[in-house]
Amino acid sequence: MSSSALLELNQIVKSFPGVKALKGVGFSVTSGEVHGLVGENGAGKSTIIKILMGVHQKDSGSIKLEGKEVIIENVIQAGRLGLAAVYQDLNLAMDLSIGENFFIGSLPRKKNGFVNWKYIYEETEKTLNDLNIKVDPKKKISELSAAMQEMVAIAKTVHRNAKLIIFDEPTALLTNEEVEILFNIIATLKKRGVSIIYISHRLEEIFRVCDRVTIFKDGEFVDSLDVKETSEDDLINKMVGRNITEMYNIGHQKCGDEVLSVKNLSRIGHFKNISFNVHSGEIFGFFGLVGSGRTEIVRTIFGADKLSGGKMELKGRKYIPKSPIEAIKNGIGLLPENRKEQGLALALSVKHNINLSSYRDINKFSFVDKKEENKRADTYIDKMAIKTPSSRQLVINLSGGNQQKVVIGKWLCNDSSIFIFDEPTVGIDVGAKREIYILMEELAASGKAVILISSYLPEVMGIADKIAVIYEGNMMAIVDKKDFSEELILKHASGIK
Amino acid sequence: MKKLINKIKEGKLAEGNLILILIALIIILAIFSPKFLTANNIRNLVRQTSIIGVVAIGMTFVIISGGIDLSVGSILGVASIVSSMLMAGGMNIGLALLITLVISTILGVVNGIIVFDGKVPPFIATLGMMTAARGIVMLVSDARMIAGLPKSFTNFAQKTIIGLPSLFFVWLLVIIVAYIITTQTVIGRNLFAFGSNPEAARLSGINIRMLTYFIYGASGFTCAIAGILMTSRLSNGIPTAGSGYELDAIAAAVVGGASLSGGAGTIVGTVLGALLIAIIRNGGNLLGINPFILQISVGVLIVASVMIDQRRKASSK
Amino acid sequence: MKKLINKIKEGKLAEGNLILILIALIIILAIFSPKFLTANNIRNLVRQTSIIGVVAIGMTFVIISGGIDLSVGSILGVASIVSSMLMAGGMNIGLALLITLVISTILGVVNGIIVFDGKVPPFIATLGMMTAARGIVMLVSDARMIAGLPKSFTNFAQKTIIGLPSLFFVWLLVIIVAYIITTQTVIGRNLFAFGSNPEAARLSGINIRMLTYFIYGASGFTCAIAGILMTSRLSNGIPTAGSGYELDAIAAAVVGGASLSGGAGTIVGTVLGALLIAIIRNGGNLLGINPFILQISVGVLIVASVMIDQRRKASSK
Amino acid sequence: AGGQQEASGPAGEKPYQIAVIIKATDSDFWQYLLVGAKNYEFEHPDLVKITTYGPPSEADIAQQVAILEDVISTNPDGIVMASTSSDATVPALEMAYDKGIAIITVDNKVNTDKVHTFLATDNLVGGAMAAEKMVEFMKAGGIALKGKVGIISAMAGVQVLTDRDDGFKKKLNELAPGIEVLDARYIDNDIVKALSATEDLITTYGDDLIGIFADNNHSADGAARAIGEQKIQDKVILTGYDSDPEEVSAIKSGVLKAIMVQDPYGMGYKGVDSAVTIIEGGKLPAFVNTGVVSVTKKNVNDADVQGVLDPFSMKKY
Ligand SMILES: Nc1ncnc2c1ncn2[C@@H]1O[C@H](COP(=O)(O)OP(=O)(O)OP(=O)(O)O)[C@@H](O)[C@H]1O
Ligand SMILES: Nc1ncnc2c1ncn2[C@@H]1O[C@H](COP(=O)(O)OP(=O)(O)OP(=O)(O)O)[C@@H](O)[C@H]1O
Ligand SMILES: [Mg+2]
Ligand SMILES: [Mg+2]
Repeated sequence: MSSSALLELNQIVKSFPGVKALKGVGFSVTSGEVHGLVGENGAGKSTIIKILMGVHQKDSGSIKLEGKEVIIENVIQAGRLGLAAVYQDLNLAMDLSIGENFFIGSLPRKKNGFVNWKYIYEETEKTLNDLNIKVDPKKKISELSAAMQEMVAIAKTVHRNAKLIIFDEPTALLTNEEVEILFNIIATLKKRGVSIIYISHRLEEIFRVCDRVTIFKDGEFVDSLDVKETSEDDLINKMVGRNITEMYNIGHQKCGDEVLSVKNLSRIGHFKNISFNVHSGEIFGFFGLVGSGRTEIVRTIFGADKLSGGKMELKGRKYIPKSPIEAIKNGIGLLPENRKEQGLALALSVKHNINLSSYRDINKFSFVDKKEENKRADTYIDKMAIKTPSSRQLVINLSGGNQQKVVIGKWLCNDSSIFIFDEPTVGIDVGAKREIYILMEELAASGKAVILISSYLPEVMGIADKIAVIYEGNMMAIVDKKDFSEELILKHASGIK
Repeated sequence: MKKLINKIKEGKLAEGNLILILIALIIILAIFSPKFLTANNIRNLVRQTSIIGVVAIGMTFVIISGGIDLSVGSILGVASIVSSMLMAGGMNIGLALLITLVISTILGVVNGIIVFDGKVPPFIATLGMMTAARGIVMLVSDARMIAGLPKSFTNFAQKTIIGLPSLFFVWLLVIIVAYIITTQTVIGRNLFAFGSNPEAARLSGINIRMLTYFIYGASGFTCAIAGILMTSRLSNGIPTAGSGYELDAIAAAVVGGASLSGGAGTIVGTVLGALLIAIIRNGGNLLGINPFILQISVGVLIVASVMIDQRRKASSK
Repeated sequence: MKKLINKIKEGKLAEGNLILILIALIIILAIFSPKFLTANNIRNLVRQTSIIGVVAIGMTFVIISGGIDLSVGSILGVASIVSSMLMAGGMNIGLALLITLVISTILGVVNGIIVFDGKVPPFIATLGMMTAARGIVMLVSDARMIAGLPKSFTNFAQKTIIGLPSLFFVWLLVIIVAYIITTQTVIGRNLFAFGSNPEAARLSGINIRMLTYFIYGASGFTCAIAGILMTSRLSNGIPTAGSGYELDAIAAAVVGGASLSGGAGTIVGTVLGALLIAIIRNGGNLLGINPFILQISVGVLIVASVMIDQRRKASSK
Repeated sequence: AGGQQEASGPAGEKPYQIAVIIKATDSDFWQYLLVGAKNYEFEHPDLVKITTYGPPSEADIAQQVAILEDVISTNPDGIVMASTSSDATVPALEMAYDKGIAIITVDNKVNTDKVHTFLATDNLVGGAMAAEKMVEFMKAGGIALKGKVGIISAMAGVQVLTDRDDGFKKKLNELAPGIEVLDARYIDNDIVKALSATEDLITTYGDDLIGIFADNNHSADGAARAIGEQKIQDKVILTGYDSDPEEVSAIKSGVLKAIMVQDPYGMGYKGVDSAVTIIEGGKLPAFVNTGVVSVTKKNVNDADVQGVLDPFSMKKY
């Protein structure tokens, strides 16, 4: 290891009941380096970060910081050692303002001992401005979109002036614009000599920002490489153990009958006059910037929110869902964008969650058909390659990506004819992403319709047949596959016709 | 049996610690009071626990769903007064009890409507019901006991079947039905999902409106059963019947492992919780402890049991 | 003032709806009862609300933190008995009150220790304290009133200052201090952070152990103040003082917008909530409504106020 | 009833084991009864051994029944019981009687013949006496027998209180048909609530209000304070029930005109004495009236009422 290593991790082992998450891994980070960390879902990336931050305690192994061995017992201590992290699971206090979240745990005081609100908001505003994030620091976190919350969490961590900052999948919820902002932030930090550990499933990002990259697989160390000496395919191979050549190859034949027609759909304050048609066998994409209203549109179609105007037809029949129950009865399934708040019952088992929307089908006189329940759970654990010791494991104990797979499993399990996927690949590793794309293709090929919302442009462009571009609640255009170009879509997405 | 013991040892059975605590308590009491383990005292014990035990079962549904029901005592009072007034008025017993069950269940469903459709926090909704229902009871009964109930009805609670009090069998029936509902049925699954994450439950197509009505209705229903049992046991309709039961019932469920933030709780745990509290009181009475010291001990022991339970759970992790 | 009205109109002020509901209620009562808006009745009203109002302030701290404190009534009883026994025993008033404040605060802190270090859910921890503390009060007082308090002490609660009862000013002082704590101090803000996301609070290095002690200690402290006020007002130490106050105090806070799941709640809201409940009761009495019908109305009105509040909040979004 | 197999019956050896079960541990009245019983024990240490029991509140009838059952399990030689319900305890008491335990009921009649003797005062008569005293004082004070009289009642739905109120109303109607008796105001046995309710009565009815009857000590304490604070004791005649230090001082200051005092001490003392008589094979009449004394400013200092007013002054142990 190089002598200028800021951080050295050696032979770290960590077990959870039923899972050996880390089987003796290690890598080193030098000062001012951006160090990538990649691996499949459940490989142990978040776990090592949490050990580093004192959230979990390692079973064995050593951590050296600036050459000195340290034992990190809690988060406060990690902070004192100059470590900071943006976690995969956002850790913001939802009822508090952005400013308060910035200073949470160390609120500045005035001379008289009272909280110095002026300082808090001025300082927060300054930091946000510096980082090019445009939001009022007095706003409550719960009023922000998921992406903005992520940006706030990033800004908050940067503001801490740490020696080493860890980003655990920071871009999962971001669109291009914010991703660019983030990369600028990282560049600035690097110039200041701050070291960074960067975890992502978007490999091209690793090549853009990282100097070196470490690969984990199944809790084991695979390799540490200079990014200049490797390639995307090489990384994938090392992560997954096989080559994935074509990420987005669409094999299905599109276009059957029209299944969903939406005319002038409006919801006051969120979107207006949205019209489009979806056909069976089609993958219909939505793209737009953060807060453009895509989520709101599909939630309304799903009956989760009330519409204030417009018409919808399902296979030619009039359709005005009053609740998700009706939508589901009509064969519509919605994978929500926020798995923790809307998708999962975290305290319950994987089995229970996978079957959550299917119990109406798998019962005899309303007694749960346990055989079928188990069968379905096992089927989708298998199909989605969910990494879990058993179907009885609580979802809260799964890695982020595996949690996402559970939600997808739930909707596959509940056989629908129109699948709406809102940011389905958030936090999902490359291998599994490919599986999900194949799965969507299979769905489309079997005559179902798929609506895909994604903030990740390559993804929508890669697999959608059409892309509807939304800007501030307005439909800017519906672009056909043949006309797809990054430039055009981004232009529409920023409000230019 | 061996499997059960192993499960307890490995800390796998959620209720394991509670069973151990209960056993420890029973051994201690048996040593200090020779009367404790007599058939007669055991009969007393289960009889005394049955009524609050029934209420606690309904409460467990509500708590698993993430709610709370403060109105159980008042609805129990409604059941006591309604059933006794009808029977004292000469109505056929079966019909009177049926009407009582229906009325109490409706009151429970009203709680559900206020919570779901009115978006009122369960604490306030059921606090309102607690106040209002007690007012109704007092109004219709003129705040007086109702006497003159048919002997065949009042005898019921005195009966024993194969040596155990009839009340116990009613409780057992309620336990079994509730156990089946929570572990074997779709409603049970949905209940846990709803308690764990209401929004996810809604977006998964669970009919959370009906579920909420069912949950609070079930609590009203168990209150009716408890109210009827109490009326039979006390041979009178009692307008104050059930006052303060909300805390006892919640305590039984929470001691039994239910979480007031929803998503967690078991019927067996609640039964054990109810027994634990009852045994502490019964033991104290048998030992002839000064009532105030007994009161202090009850408080301390409930806290201690839960604390030990938490410790063991944490250490088995 | 204009700014305030605008804020209410735009639904920006969290307590805006409650203020409107209160004003509506006051207008209705003023129309139906000419006595309602008399100086004398207003004096009565604030005096009647002050004691429970003080308890509700401490409760608000606990509720914002995501906890609950069922022991407030019993700790109030402790304060009443301790202060009166010390004073009746001839101790200097100031010293007696100081000791009372310290003891009650310690009991509150014990709640905090049980909750934090014992990992016992607040409901159970404070239920245990409620039972045990009341037992202690009964034991030391022999369940009897304590008389023979110094006149200078008992006179205090009778006094009026610029036409308003002295009790009101104590309440006001508690309100102001609590308002400053919750809005201006680090500990107050940490309270919200903790209630909103305990994990985030812990990870940000907030000393949540000390915070928990502080929260429950503060509730114990306000109970002591309330207990002392009540003792002065009644000229006696009352062993049963405060029974049932927990529900009233929680109701005031929740009607005032505090959420039992933590993170939300305001001191002003709680004050308005306490006033709302008191006004409903006082108004009902003035109108000479049948007490049972009044009881029913109180239940219905509390629920209705919260329901209207929720509606308006939802529609203003 | 079951339990015969191990029902060996009481031992009958000296000292006799005697259980005293009161209705509630939270009031002076029942503590006075215990003083009587314990004094007896103190005077006859080789003859009896007393153990005392009681639920925390009078509303909790089922809890009292449970205590009784537990007590019977311990096979005492005698039971002295103030049963809250007239019917609920019948089966248990009959069983105890059949086992050969001496059964002495006090204060409230139990509907069975299997009781050795019954010591009580008639609450209807006590209520009536309060009405007589009120009219006497009105006449003496030159108040016309026209207007309104309020009742402050400690709790709704408690039989003895209902009897007192009924006795009062009936007698007052007879003596002064021109007076309208208002609906009772219930105060949950909380002095502060009694105070508020009285203030509201005074505000509402102003000069029309000429009298108030408070049906226990806590309600009288609160009412006396409200009347005393407004110095209207000569316009609003207050009569009360039971005795505690605050009532006595109100009598002395003339705010409270008369209190109806029973002899709980006597019930306790004579109750135990009766049990001993029965155990030793003696015979007793089925009913013994322990009487009510009316205490006013005139006789409050008399030596012979001191023991009734404050039995604690006679505490020997
Ligand atoms: N608290 C826990 N209890 C039990 N198992 C856990 C716990 N936390 C993590 N695990 C398990 O440890 C393994 C590693 O999880 P980790 O979160 O580190 O994965 P990851 O590499 O971050 O994956 P992802 O890319 O999906 O976020 C997984 O199998 C996970 O199920
Ligand atoms: N920064 C923000 N501050 C406040 N409200 C916001 C913000 N961003 C979004 N919203 C709310 O969300 C609505 C649309 O967001 P929605 O989540 O539906 O859009 P989206 O296109 O799916 O964006 P995202 O990628 O964030 O999910 C907006 O109309 C607004 O009400
Ligand atoms: Mg992870
Ligand atoms: Mg979205």
